[in-house]
Amino acid sequence: MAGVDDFAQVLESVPGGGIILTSVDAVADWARGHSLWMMPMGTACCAMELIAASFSRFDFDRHGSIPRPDPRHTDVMVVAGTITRKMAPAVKLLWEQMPDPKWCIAMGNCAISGGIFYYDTYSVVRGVDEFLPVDVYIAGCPPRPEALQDAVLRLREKVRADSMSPGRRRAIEGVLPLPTAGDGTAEGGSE
Amino acid sequence: MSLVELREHLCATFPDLCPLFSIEFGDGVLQVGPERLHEAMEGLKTLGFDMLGMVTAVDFGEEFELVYRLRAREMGVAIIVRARLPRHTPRAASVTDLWPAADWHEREVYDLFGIVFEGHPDLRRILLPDDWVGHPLRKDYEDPSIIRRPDYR
Amino acid sequence: MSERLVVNIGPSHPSTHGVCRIVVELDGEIVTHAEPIIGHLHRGIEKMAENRTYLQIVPLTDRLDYVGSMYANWAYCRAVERLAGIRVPERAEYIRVIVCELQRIASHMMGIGSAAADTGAFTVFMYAFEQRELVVDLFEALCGSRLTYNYVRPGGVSADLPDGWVDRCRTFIKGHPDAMREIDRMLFGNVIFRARTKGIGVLDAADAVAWGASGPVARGSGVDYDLRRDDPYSMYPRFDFTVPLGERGDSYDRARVRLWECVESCRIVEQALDQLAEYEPGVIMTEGLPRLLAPGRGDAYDHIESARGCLGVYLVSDGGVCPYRMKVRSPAFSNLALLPLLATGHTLSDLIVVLGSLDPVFGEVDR
Amino acid sequence: MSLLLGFAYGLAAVGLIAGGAVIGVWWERKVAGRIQLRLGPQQLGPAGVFQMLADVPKLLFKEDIVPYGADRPTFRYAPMLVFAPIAASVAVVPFWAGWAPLDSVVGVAFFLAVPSVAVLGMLLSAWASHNTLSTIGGMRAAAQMVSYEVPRTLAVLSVVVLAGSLQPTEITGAWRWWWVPLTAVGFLVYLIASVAEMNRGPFDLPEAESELVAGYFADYSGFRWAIFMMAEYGSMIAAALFGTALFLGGPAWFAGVGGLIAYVGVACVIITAIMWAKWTFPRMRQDHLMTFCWTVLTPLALVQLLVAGAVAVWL
Repeated sequence: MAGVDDFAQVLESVPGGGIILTSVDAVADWARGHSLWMMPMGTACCAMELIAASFSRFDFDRHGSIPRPDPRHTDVMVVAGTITRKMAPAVKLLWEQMPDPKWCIAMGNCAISGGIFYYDTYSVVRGVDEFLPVDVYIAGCPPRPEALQDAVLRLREKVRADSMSPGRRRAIEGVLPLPTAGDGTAEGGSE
Repeated sequence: MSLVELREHLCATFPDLCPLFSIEFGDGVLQVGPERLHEAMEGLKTLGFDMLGMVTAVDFGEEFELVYRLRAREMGVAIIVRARLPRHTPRAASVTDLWPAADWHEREVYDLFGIVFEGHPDLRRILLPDDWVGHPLRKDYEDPSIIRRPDYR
Repeated sequence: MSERLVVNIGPSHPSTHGVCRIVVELDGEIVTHAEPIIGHLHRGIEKMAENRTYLQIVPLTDRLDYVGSMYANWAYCRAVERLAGIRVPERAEYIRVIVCELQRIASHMMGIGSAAADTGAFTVFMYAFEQRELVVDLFEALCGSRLTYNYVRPGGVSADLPDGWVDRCRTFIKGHPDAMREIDRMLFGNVIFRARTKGIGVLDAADAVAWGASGPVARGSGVDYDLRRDDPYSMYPRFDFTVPLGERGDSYDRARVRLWECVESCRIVEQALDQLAEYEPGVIMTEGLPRLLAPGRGDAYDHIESARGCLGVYLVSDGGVCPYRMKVRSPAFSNLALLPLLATGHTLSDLIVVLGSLDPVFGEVDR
Repeated sequence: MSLLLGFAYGLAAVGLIAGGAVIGVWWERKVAGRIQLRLGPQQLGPAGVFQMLADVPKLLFKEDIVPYGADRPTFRYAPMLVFAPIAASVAVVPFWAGWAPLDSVVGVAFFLAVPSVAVLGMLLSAWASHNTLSTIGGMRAAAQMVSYEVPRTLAVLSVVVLAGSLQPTEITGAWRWWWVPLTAVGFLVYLIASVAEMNRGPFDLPEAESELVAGYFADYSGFRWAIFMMAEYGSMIAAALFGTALFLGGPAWFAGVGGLIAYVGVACVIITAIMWAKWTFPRMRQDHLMTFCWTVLTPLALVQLLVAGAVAVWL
């Protein structure tokens, strides 16, 4: 996305370029946020809930998200399940096959940290964030389909805060601040 | 057929296997040496044990124990066959010629324990990647990536 | 002979039902060789079990066969009970039978549904999954979890049936056979589906036995073998049920056997619910079990008929609080080994159908 | 002047197909949802009608990937080769009684011949992707589309014989109500063959989701993939409009705007039926597909042609 960044920088320096940037950002972010197509990277138990989330009962299509098996047509990879050392290269390859801009949801404890398979095992990658940039983490073993839908709505907030120009990227609203060092408690979140 | 009847049947057909047979935890068990494993399995197959349920191994330090579980559908009885292999030469005869089902099971045992099955048509790793070093289910398997669990119990 | 085309399917593919890689050699569209490469979900559960207490392993078994978690729970618990000599209260046994037969329905819904989706009938998958959701609702009411139940424990079950659960279950059992008939008409009566599955991947009975196939895969080939009847365990001798059998052993029969097993499961659950009413509520766990089970030295194998076949657990104890070795004999592993045999000579499309009819769950294949 | 007019028609055709595809995708998602006990898009606009307004800009803003090993120019321009013939084929559709954008005397031949060029685009895109699954998809597409041309053409010929003309406007002008029962079989064959031509419904083997992931366009991302989707929906729209006009008389029912509305309405019903079939039936297999074409559809179309010819001679 280097070309886009350079272009955005040039636009920033041109009088009136900011207006163009803002409006293009608004359209692009709105469109991307409402059309998050999923690459269902279901490997283990969480895949069942991933399937359930897009099926009749929970119906992901309501939010404009549909699962597409082809990585080239998708925007967000939902890593649902344990990633083993044998599987990791394939996941990475599929991630690289997805066109930018793309996002990643780590669904379930296995994808976050290895979860129940953290200790004593020799073949599990402890968290998909060891090799993929994860945007949203969903805890649970497995998380409920509603949690996955909430994750997509949270991701939409993150997408909305994005911009072509690095200087215009906004902080994401409505997210709990990380606890600071030395301070035992998190300062109350905005929610 | 009960296990006692099975013992009688076995002793009548293969008298030399008779002393190796015992009954533990409600299972018929046949303990054979690795050199007689294939012969015993062949005998059991002619006896009517037509289904090979599983092949696995246990690491007992100096020795590996191969465990086969066979089932005879007609007789309605099952038997566990055990064979102890020395750790330094973990080799046994493959039973893929008797039960094709053994194919993947023996590959799995080879993969996880490093026991070589002689006569297996295609003995490769099955669960782990081909370039994996070591055999994880051995008790002395060391891997720097393993994080030992604190003793919570 | 023309030049061969080697096609790699998976490990992430919409119809490999998980993470299976199949390297297929094609002559035109005809599969000349197919090699499943498994192990992409090998999580080392058997190694982990060596460092867990007997009770701590139960959640691990949930993750084995994630489409039917109750089975792995139960098979493991039976092995522990055999090893430690635990007698389970009859009410708990009845509850186990009920949840496992419901689990069979849930699992077969996934099996039939994904077999349908493999042929492109995605709507049938949705209809089948809706039935699965109803079962999952029941389980959620029972133990609070939709997928990984951790419900069957060594010595009994973790909780008694909640109030009103029996009535909800009866409502489901009443409606389910009709839903199955609808799927039977919609999918199995469809001329395209019949053409796609009949005569595809024929497994004859001798091969099924020799390759250690079990469950609907073996029964689809006419192997009249069901552990519930032929090696009766738990309360199964007290129920009246039939074992559906296929005739030709093709993909169609394998899928259809699953359908009728669901209807039979409904019958079993109904009888179990009737007989359960005679038992006093609350007695669901063996009295006086120690917090840390430490069975004596020895080994034990026990198995149950899971939705995929004969699911066995082999435990070796050295007298400690953790098992010395745990081995899971997974039916899907043995069934999947049949794929090269069944798919060779058919087209690439048929390979997918055959794989779907074997209904593997890779958590269980790879463990 | 005529060049300018042609340019305007071209823009209008692309606009019609793009707009039709946008509405069609939304409608398909709603129809599929209704069939599958769910709701479909809900959030943007009433019943999610503006869902595609989000999807299309998103696809436009996506990265345009040309995979390593792909033949770059071929890969880039193959989608155009799929889309352009299908957009061109709309030109001969008689929208108004006695009027079509391109009122050619060989309009029927034009409609049947030009979209077949799309198969070249599919083959090229499949080959250029440098991907085994794509290649298989492209081969299947070629085999299927070339074969189904035959019953489709024969079915259309029955109407041509009845009207005694290859000009779509003349055919609709000559249309009589008793053609409907007479050419019912032909219409069915035409519809089935058209569905196979557009790689949809039970005949979506070239893109078989459960086998080839997405077939010949598996490696296309962003807008190039959207062009393939537009071509698919465009071909559906064109086939429905043309079939309604030729077999059902379409614009000949009423004069004026009412006629146009009724005509397009019936075409929409046919499109919905095509979607309905897609979400109900399993996918066929390649050899069954070919057998079905050559042993069922082609003989049926031939019989239909004979009957229509006999009636035409008898009149």
